[in-house]
Amino acid sequence: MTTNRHKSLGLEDNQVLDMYKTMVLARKLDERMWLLNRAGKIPFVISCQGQEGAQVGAAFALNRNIDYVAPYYRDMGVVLVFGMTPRELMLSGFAKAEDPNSGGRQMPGHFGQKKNRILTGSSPVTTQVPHAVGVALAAKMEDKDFVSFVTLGEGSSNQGDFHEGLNFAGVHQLPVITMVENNKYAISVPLEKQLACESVSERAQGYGMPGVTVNGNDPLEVYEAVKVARERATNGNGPTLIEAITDRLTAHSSDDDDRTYRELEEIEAAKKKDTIILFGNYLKKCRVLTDHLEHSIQEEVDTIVNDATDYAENAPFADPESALKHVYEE
Amino acid sequence: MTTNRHKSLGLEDNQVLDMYKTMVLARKLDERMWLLNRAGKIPFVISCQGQEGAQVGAAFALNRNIDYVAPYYRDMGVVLVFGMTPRELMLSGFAKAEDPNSGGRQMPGHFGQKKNRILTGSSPVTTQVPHAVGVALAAKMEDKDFVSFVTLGEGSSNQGDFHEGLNFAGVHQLPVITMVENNKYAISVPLEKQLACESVSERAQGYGMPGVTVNGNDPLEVYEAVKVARERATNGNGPTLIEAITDRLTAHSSDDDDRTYRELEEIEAAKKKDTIILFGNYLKKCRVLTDHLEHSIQEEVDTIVNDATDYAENAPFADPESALKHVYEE
Amino acid sequence: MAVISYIEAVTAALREEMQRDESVFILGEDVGKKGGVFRATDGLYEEFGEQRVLDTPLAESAIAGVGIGAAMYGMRPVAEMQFADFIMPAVNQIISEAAKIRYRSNNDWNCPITIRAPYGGGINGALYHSQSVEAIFANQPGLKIVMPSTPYDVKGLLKAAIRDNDPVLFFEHKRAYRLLKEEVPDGHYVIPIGKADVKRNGTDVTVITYGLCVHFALQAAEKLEQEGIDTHILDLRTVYPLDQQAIVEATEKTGKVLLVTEDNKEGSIISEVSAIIAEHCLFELDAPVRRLAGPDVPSMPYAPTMEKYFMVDPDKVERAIRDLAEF
Amino acid sequence: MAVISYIEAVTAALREEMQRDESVFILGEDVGKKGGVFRATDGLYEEFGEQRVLDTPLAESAIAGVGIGAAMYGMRPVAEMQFADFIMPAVNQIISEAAKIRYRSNNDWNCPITIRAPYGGGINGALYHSQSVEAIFANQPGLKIVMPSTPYDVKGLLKAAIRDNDPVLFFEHKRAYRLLKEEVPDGHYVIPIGKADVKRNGTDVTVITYGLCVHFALQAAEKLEQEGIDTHILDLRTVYPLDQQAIVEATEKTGKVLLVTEDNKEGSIISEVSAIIAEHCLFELDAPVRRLAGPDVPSMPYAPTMEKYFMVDPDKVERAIRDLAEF
Ligand SMILES: Cc1ncc(C[n+]2csc(CCOP(=O)(O)OP(=O)(O)O)c2C)c(N)n1
Ligand SMILES: Cc1ncc(C[n+]2csc(CCOP(=O)(O)OP(=O)(O)O)c2C)c(N)n1
Ligand SMILES: [Mg+2]
Ligand SMILES: [Mg+2]
Repeated sequence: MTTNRHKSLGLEDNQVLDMYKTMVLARKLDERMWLLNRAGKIPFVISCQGQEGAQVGAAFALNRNIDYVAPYYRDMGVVLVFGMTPRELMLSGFAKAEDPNSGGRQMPGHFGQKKNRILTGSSPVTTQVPHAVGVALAAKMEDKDFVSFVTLGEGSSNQGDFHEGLNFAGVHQLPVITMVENNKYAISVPLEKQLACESVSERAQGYGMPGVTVNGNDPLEVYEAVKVARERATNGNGPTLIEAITDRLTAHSSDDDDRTYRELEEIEAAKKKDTIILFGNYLKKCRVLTDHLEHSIQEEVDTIVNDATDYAENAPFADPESALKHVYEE
Repeated sequence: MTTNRHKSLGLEDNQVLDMYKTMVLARKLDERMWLLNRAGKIPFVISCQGQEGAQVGAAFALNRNIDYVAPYYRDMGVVLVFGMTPRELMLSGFAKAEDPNSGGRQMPGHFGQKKNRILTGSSPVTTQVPHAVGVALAAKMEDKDFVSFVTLGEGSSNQGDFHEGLNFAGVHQLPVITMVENNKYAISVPLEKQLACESVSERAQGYGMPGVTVNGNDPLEVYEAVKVARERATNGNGPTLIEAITDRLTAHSSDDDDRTYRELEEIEAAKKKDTIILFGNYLKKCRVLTDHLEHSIQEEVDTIVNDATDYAENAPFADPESALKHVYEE
Repeated sequence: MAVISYIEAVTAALREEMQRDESVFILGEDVGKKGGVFRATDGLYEEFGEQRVLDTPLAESAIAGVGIGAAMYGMRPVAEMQFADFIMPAVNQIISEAAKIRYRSNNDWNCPITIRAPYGGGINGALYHSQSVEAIFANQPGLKIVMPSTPYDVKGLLKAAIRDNDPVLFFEHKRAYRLLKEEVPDGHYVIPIGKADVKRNGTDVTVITYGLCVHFALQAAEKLEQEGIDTHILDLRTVYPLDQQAIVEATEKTGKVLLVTEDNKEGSIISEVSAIIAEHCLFELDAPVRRLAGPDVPSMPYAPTMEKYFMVDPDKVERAIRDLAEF
Repeated sequence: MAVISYIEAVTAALREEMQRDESVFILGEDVGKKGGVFRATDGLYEEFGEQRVLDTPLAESAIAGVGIGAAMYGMRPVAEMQFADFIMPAVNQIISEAAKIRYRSNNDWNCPITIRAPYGGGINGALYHSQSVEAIFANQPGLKIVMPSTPYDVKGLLKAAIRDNDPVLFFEHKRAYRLLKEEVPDGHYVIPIGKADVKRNGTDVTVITYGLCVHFALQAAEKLEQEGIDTHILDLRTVYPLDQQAIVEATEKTGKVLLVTEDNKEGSIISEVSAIIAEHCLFELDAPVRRLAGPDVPSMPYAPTMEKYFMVDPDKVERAIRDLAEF
């Protein structure tokens, strides 16, 4: 019998159930998008699959009412927690006018929603790191209590902007939490060809901030790390670098075929550690989740995903000429 | 009485004397350039003063016949060891056509001389780091025995190119030695506003390479560190990051007035640790240098500096139209 | 002679040059085991090994900068930017370094690097996988920018770029990769960089363009022929520095010029082409120098409606040529 | 009204906007204690404290990127690039991020950042302290690029830039900093971004230019007046996006146009100006559209002989105007 870890972290049963639901929702939305892509209904998908635990665990440790997030393209789990709806995510998948992220201008995974303090993101990786640092600088200047939270892949931690951004945050002791979702691949490039250090978190020392590596398949471990980091930040003790070790359960994107560079065995092994399965098992062990409840969650989520899909599929595209709008303030 | 440290490093008396002479030569060339600048004869100077020990100590540990260097603008000590002559340095100061660095196209301190394997440098800081890594990559591809050596200031270690270049070198285990000359200022910005880490060398860990911090005022300590790094590199054990703690004894450049941001006491204190004085004392203590010899070195160097100055001052400028040459291969 | 696609021409040029010259090597993201996200380097990792087909860390400034260092040493790196849109982090290395190495060293050093990147839209690439970025670099003496329009040109120009002793940016239209096929000689041939090429002779209207738009123009010209409008088409091939003489000749041929690019209009390659014409051919002109280009919005949106609205296509070119003919 | 220099106008605009609006702050290298390497921020650190006049680490991509993040939050950062030549590491943040934030978010987010940088030559700055870099950015919708020519314009335009809700690149000519002085109102006034300004009315030849070259043109015009040549001078003020109407009007004024920039010729701002003229004013022209610019070499050499050869100056402008007048 397992000790109840979430209680000791100050999490109620309904909260961890909520986390679990959100992870399942992200997974099923993502799976649906692949089906839609293969059916030729949407041109592109880039997945959160395998990283939902890290994303949801981290987001739950933040203050959803005041904190700012700069998610990267896999972070469906983060934006769901921060208030983006399944319909809104599907509208983005279908590139429809009503998509709050970009009005159908950007690919799915390019998140942004001001009312939920989700910074608008682009495709070039790692540019969001200095942005989150800038938001944290504003928090310090205005003496506010919020923090900024930014994510990226481990491959992206080799970009200059990672170095420049974290150094800036370290020098000015800013309330920014950087989480690297290390899924061990940058498209086809394996970890050992990306980095020579043992773990990405070792880089924190060079920026005068604490760095920790956690098991990204365990939402509670990630939750705890982010919670501690957030306290540090709001107490004026500056930034933290967190590395969450995860697995990428799909190809890099719907345009990628990972069979050319990745062993099937490896993927199979990863699926056995699937964060959703592990977290489900944990919740069952502590009697928070039952087979019955699990089943009804699945059904509830399926309905949500169906509704989101139908809504988005039937929504209109933006007018052609609307492409001319919003280059500058009008 | 001091133990004879240079012998234990495998350095003969004539070699350390040679090092000392080169340091004095660099210092006096630099001092002369300031005089010429203040006399309105040359528009710009950027100094090596205070960093000659680190530069000469490091360069002596390299193989001057095969190694490549990518020096930064203060490295007069490095290029002198690698074969650039005082006349050539003065030609650059006067921006004359015969200047081998650039034919008078670049400011002094923008070194480059192919025959001595000194890579051509620019003004934007840190771009030389990936270049040195590229030369080291060529060494590995062609299975050659040389190494590349690149320097930069500690402020420049906050540029993205430092991160991207060192990570690349670490991943591919390339024979490149990076030396940061930490003089504690980036123009007016003091160390604590540049970096949050204790020492720049801590960053090495994040690139999977050894990092060491040495006293840059002691040429022998720097010599040893670079020698060890070079052995590592040629044995196929990859790159090393070395931080040499030095002092900037002048303003940033002839365009800077450091009284606005730097205490006089601090400069006075630094002058007491002047690498040339300290090394001179050491050499006297081990009877390698005598007052008489010191005096004759001064005289010899003065003659060299005078000759270089006269030669360069009387040399012609490039023709105006020659500005059109060498944009592309002709 | 075999019929190969635009992207197969890229691979063929790379293979032949790597076989011919030991100092040629490839570096970039996913170029090795995966053979490139578009498979431009397909099979080269197997043939030449990972030393010469290098999967690099995800860092464009290092890809360019390390390549530049190797090039200064004497290697001939071919660096791949996965998408032209992602060349931005490398701008400092390309403009401050590669472009200026020969000049600043007074011809002592040089930098024979080729930087390849897929550009262009019409493939649901959205804002950051559709851009034309040539205008950012087409004001930097020391650089050469090549943008081929056919498989034949791709092979001959890429081989020339790799052999060139100065830095060359080589932009390949990603939509052309599999769309365009033609007969291409198996053996060695190079096409001179810096020279434009007449892709069609005509007497009524001159179209000056480059890249995929050359095909839009050719398609439009075919249709217009039936209406008795005879179009002259000049393919710039090298967009920087421009082939002034060829531009002047093409203008004089008809006196009516349409300039086409899929890039945004203001500050594009065709702005310079127009300036050259206004400088040298004013009295040969029978009509204003017209420009057909993408609208001045950041880039192509993802939604098909807006993407189509943004993209130049054969119909838009056809209408613009007809307008000029009727002027 | 006091007589102040071009750089004092920069400082005055910064001070007034920082006093007026708490959300305005400055970040850059050496802008704090030292007051900037040119002393453009002189006294502001003392007046507003280090929180609002931030000495940053030596990292331009972070200076721009952190500024962009703060701007998205709602601050009004004024970022300084120590020299325009050193803006290159920030190109990705400026072009991929600042320029596209409003568009890509469909107007949900915006980025009110001002990026200042000293540009231009004639001060023994050599290759990397003399460059004009505007052409690199003058093809990126979403950006505005302002290049003032007088102290009065500096103050009014910099204040407008800081209040603008979109990103503005503000390039100041470093040789003009202490060379140009004039009477400037003490109080608040702004000059609209996007509008060109007639700096001299004339009937014989039109000169369209910007930055320090406006003064070269004014000096040349004075001399030529004695020869009876009457020069019309349009100062672009904003070089991107261009004020088309003003360009057309200035062209129609005389029918003879000389375009001047100290940047390299090919692919420069004046290329687009020429294209606008060739598109809209062909039949108003009495002479080819002439361009006077720096030669197409990477940048200005250090040696005085070569620097002078490269730089546009009043004599070169005078000769070019006379040629056109006599055409
Ligand atoms: C600057 C830049 N270069 C290249 C790309 C193309 N690209 C998109 S994702 C990716 C790999 C990212 O790997 P990682 O950071 O580990 O994130 P992951 O996809 O594994 O979650 C690459 C190379 C890009 N988007 N931006
Ligand atoms: C990319 C870039 N930004 C700014 C500058 C202007 N600049 C020249 S030297 C310098 C300070 C460098 O400090 P550091 O790296 O510590 O070297 P030091 O001069 O102290 O030896 C600055 C900001 C530059 N040359 N390049
Ligand atoms: Mg990854
Ligand atoms: Mg320093």
